[in-house]
Amino acid sequence: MLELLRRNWGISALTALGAGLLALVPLFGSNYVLSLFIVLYANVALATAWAFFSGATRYISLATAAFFGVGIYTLAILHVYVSIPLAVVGAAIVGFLVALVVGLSTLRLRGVYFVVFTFGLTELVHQVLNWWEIKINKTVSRYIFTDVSNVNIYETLLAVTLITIVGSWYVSQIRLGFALRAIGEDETVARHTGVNTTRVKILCFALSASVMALVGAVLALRYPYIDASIAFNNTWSFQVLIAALLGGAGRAWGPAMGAVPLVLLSEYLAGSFPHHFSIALGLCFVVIVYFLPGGITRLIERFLHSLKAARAGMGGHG
Amino acid sequence: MSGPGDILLSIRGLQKAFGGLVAVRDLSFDIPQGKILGLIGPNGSGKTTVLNLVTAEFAPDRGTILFKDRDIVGAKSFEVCRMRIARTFQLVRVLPHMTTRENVMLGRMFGSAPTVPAHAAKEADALLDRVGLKPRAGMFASQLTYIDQKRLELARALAAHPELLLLDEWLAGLNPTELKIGIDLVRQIGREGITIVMIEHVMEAIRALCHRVVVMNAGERIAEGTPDSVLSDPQVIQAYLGGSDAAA
Amino acid sequence: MDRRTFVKGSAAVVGAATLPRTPAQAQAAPDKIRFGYAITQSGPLGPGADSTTVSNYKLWNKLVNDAGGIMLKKFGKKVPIEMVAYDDQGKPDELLKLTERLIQQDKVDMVLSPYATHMNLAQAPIINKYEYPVIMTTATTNKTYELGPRWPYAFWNIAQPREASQPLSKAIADLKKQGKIKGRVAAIYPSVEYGVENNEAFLEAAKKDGLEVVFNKSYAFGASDLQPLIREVMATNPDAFLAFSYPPDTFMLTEQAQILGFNPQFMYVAIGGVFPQYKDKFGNKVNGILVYGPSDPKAPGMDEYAKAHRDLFKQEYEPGGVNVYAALQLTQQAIETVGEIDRKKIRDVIANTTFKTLWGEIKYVKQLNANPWAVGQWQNGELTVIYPADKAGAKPLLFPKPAWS
Amino acid sequence: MILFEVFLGGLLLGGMYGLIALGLNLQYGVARILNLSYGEFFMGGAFTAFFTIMLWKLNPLLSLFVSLPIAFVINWLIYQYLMIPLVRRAADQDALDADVVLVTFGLFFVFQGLALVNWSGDLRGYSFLSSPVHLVGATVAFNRLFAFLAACALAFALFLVLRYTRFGTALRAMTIDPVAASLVGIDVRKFSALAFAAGGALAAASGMLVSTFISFSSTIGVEYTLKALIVVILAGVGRVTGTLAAGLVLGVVESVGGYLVDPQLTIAINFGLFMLVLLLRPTGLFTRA
Repeated sequence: MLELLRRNWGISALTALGAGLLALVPLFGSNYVLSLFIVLYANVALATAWAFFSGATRYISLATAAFFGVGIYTLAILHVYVSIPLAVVGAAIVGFLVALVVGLSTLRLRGVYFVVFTFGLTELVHQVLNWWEIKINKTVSRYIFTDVSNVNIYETLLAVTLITIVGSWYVSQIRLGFALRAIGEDETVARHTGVNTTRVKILCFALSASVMALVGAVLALRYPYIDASIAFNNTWSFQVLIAALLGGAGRAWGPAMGAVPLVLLSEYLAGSFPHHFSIALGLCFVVIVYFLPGGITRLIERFLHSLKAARAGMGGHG
Repeated sequence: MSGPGDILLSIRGLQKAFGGLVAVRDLSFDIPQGKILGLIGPNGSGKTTVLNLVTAEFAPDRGTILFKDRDIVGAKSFEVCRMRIARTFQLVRVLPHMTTRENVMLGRMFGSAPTVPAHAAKEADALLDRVGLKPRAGMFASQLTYIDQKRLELARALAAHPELLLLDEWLAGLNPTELKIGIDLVRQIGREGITIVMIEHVMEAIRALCHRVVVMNAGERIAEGTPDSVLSDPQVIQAYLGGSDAAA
Repeated sequence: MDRRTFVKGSAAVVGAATLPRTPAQAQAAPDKIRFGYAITQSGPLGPGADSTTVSNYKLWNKLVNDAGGIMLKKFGKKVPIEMVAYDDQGKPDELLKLTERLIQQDKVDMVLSPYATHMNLAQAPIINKYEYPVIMTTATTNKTYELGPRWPYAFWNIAQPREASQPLSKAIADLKKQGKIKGRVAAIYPSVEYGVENNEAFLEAAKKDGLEVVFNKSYAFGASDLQPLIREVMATNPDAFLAFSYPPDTFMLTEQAQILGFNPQFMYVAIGGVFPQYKDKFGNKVNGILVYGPSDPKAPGMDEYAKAHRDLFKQEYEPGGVNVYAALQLTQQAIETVGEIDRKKIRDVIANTTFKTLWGEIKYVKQLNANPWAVGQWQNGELTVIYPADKAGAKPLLFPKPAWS
Repeated sequence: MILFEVFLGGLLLGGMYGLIALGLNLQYGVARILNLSYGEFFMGGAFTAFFTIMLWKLNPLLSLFVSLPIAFVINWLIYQYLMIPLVRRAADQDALDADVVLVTFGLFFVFQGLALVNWSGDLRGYSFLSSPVHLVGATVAFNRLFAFLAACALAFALFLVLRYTRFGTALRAMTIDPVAASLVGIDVRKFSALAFAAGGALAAASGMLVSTFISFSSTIGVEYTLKALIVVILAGVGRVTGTLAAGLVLGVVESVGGYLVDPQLTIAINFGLFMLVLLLRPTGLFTRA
């Protein structure tokens, strides 16, 4: 880790500086600004966690909402019995464990089968949980009353987001990350090259799920009321996927490049054209695919590349 | 520990069927340590299935695969690799969006002696140098020419530090100059003490490299011996001519 | 959306709530009163929000401004209103963020209610923090009675589960007492908050009233076929059938009951039963069906309301949305009583006044509408209001429901 | 006796599942495009039928004369001008799927948005053939029976076309191996465009038929896309004739299971069955192993 830091000191310093500045936002930002950042962080963290597994392995998961919802429910149930930080950590652990079980059974499916399976999983968990709540608790509603301030939620989510991005980058630099990418490239080759593909996939799927559950739990601190349809709202799954693909799922910072403009765009459209939001969003996707293949990341990299090439060219002549 | 001359891999009564089709039937043969064994036969005779059974891509229906006197049937593919058995693929398989260097690093990092990326990168460069790919280390594997992708596959397999190397038509599709370089490379690897099983249609290479040859047809072993004796066996010639696809 | 710049006049009014009072003459009248709302425009809840809530916000906006605006007697002039609207996409996080945007960035004078119970509940803590009175027009939960004191700025306008279910239970009990039915009740409900809580409240009331609940099951919200369930209900031979249903199931089970010839003498469907489309689809077969959340089409002012609605949207108004319009009317009355935008005072006026609205008299007790219209019935092809029976305008129950023709 | 009626109801429901999935299997199985805006054409078909009966007071079946050609043409255009560039540049099916999912998801938003703006989000429903039919002691709704029969007829017609026409043979060849098909002289692009367009027209037809007994709104599309996708996966991608059978299995299990276990679990049973099949037989129920 230290070795990696030393080799990438420039970007590390920049990240630390940026994180420090963002941590100061609550000092002068209004509550609205905090809320906007909270939504931003949640989207960035979810998209990064999604891309960490699905981007690298190309197992396109639509189960984001399932793990997000597991986090919300774990918090809703636990916060009555234990302290809030413990409940939040508990949510991450439960998300991790649920994903382990799911991963064991599903990760041999590939392609669209995996996609549809994960979608079905979200619905199934939603339905079964709903059934359980009605049969056992005679209600579907749960109330979460906490006195956690917006600032605390802000700082927690900022930390979660940073850890997710840095963690995702760190993993990409170690053996585990190579293994993940190799699985996405050609799983058979990876297997025959000594990669314990099953273990790598399940471990990373569960890590990614635990972040999703964590984000769900932190966001839930702001909801006084939840039920299964809120917790397992599958628009999260789609939104996160779109953000990651828009940004470019191949780099640790790629999903953030997609999530940030999407959130800001929706923030702009929500006010200016509330009725035409979906049309504009739809056209955006189409434009992205035809004019921005590979996502924003590739665009930036290409730009940096040409910059470097230009500089090298000048150096050569000089 | 096995020394030169000991049996490294011993296959006994190996059988595998897909649906009604028996791909490998009651197959047995041995490979001594340090030797190069050719596995030949017409297309569809079950050669690649044998490699897939050894590397646990499929589980055999019957039979044993003894590697250094230990039955490896039931081990997973990655475990087989970690026992120091590495392979290439019939249709060349590189990891297209990873660089040439990264492809080789992967073999080093997860093979029999796992190591950290920084160390693996150094060794990868040495291996790339050896197969003549050093200048292309930073290119994406998908950008390489066919022959370079073949070289890359070999480097990746070698990176796993194998004792047994399984080559699946590694020399196929090369032009005469490339073929000569390729044969030299395999010979050199063999001289370093790595045992090799090569499936090959290029008879020139079989003659030049192999100590022994096993001939398969319709899943069965129909002949075994030195290259010269086997290739003049009428049964073998019949099998090749009768097959849908003549030898190259 | 209209994004004309917001001049300092109304900022002064906003400030008036918190700053030390300066002489009234020193303040200029605001040139606009800004109302803001964040509501679901996309996603599964979008349609309901549109027809029940947003349409009334727009209609009211137009009618108030056509009449010159809201009278602020402190300044002695009418001030037109302006709406700032956002789409919350049906997500609580978006709603929270956008509500703060309305209050902090747009500095709106008043906030209007979002759509659906969970969204109203999500917003309640914020509007209380900033002390914006909001009349929640689409929120109903058994928790109301506990939540009321927690959120003094939140008002609950529609019939809560108990208010909605008790009259039904009582009506069946009365019919039983009169010997008209045996009091065998079957109740079904979808697996959503509204269905579950109304069912629970009904079971509680039924127990007290000594009814025999012979069948009680939930079904999956979004199910494509309710015939097996209705068959099961029929097998228990109930004389009263209640469905605490959502719009798509309300339509489906009405049709399937007809196909199976299920003819309970007392039949109740919940949300969607008041929709004009319900009547359009089933014609006079709707007669005798009891429905949730009606309004009185004969109430004073309703003709003008219906016409204005038709003129603006080219379609019939949704009776379930009249309570939304009523909430806007009483908000206007409260503002006019106070005479300026002083939200604390406005809140107190709302809390303590009896208002006359399109939806009948509204008076909040502990912020809860004391006597909202809970149950209606289709009679002669028209929606009528039945319960609470003691409320002005209530019609007698039509019993038994005519058999499907 | 109730159980028999429940079973029969499940069959009819299954017919509906099969019906809504037929077109998607043409689009995904034959043209290899996973069209997430599929349900919007279903929704369009339903709305056309609704306006035909409620505004113009005509038989809603007549709406097919409008909705089918429109859906056909729009889908053909989508394939021709939006999908072909993607097919051309895609390195493999995975890469194509990723692009296609984004674009058709975008189209889904655009179509749904247009519908919302023009037709509002109100819930719609009308009565057509809503009379009881008595079959061996059980009662079913005529409109559901009608949709079921239409589903059977369409599936059978598709079967005949695939089996006995040159066009059908070409489509089957493409389903099995598009590369080989193009090598034997089949114009894969042209036939894919036609199959894709036909799939869209089938979506509109199923929307019309289902709207006779299920109420709908502008936002209904995505729900039916996903339902159809589940049936397609269950049947096996490209197994056009297996689609109806898979739908029937799903419908019967859902109805009978819901009746025997708990009506609240119908959707859970539906997804549970689907996931179980996926785990045990990932290529679908009606494919050869």
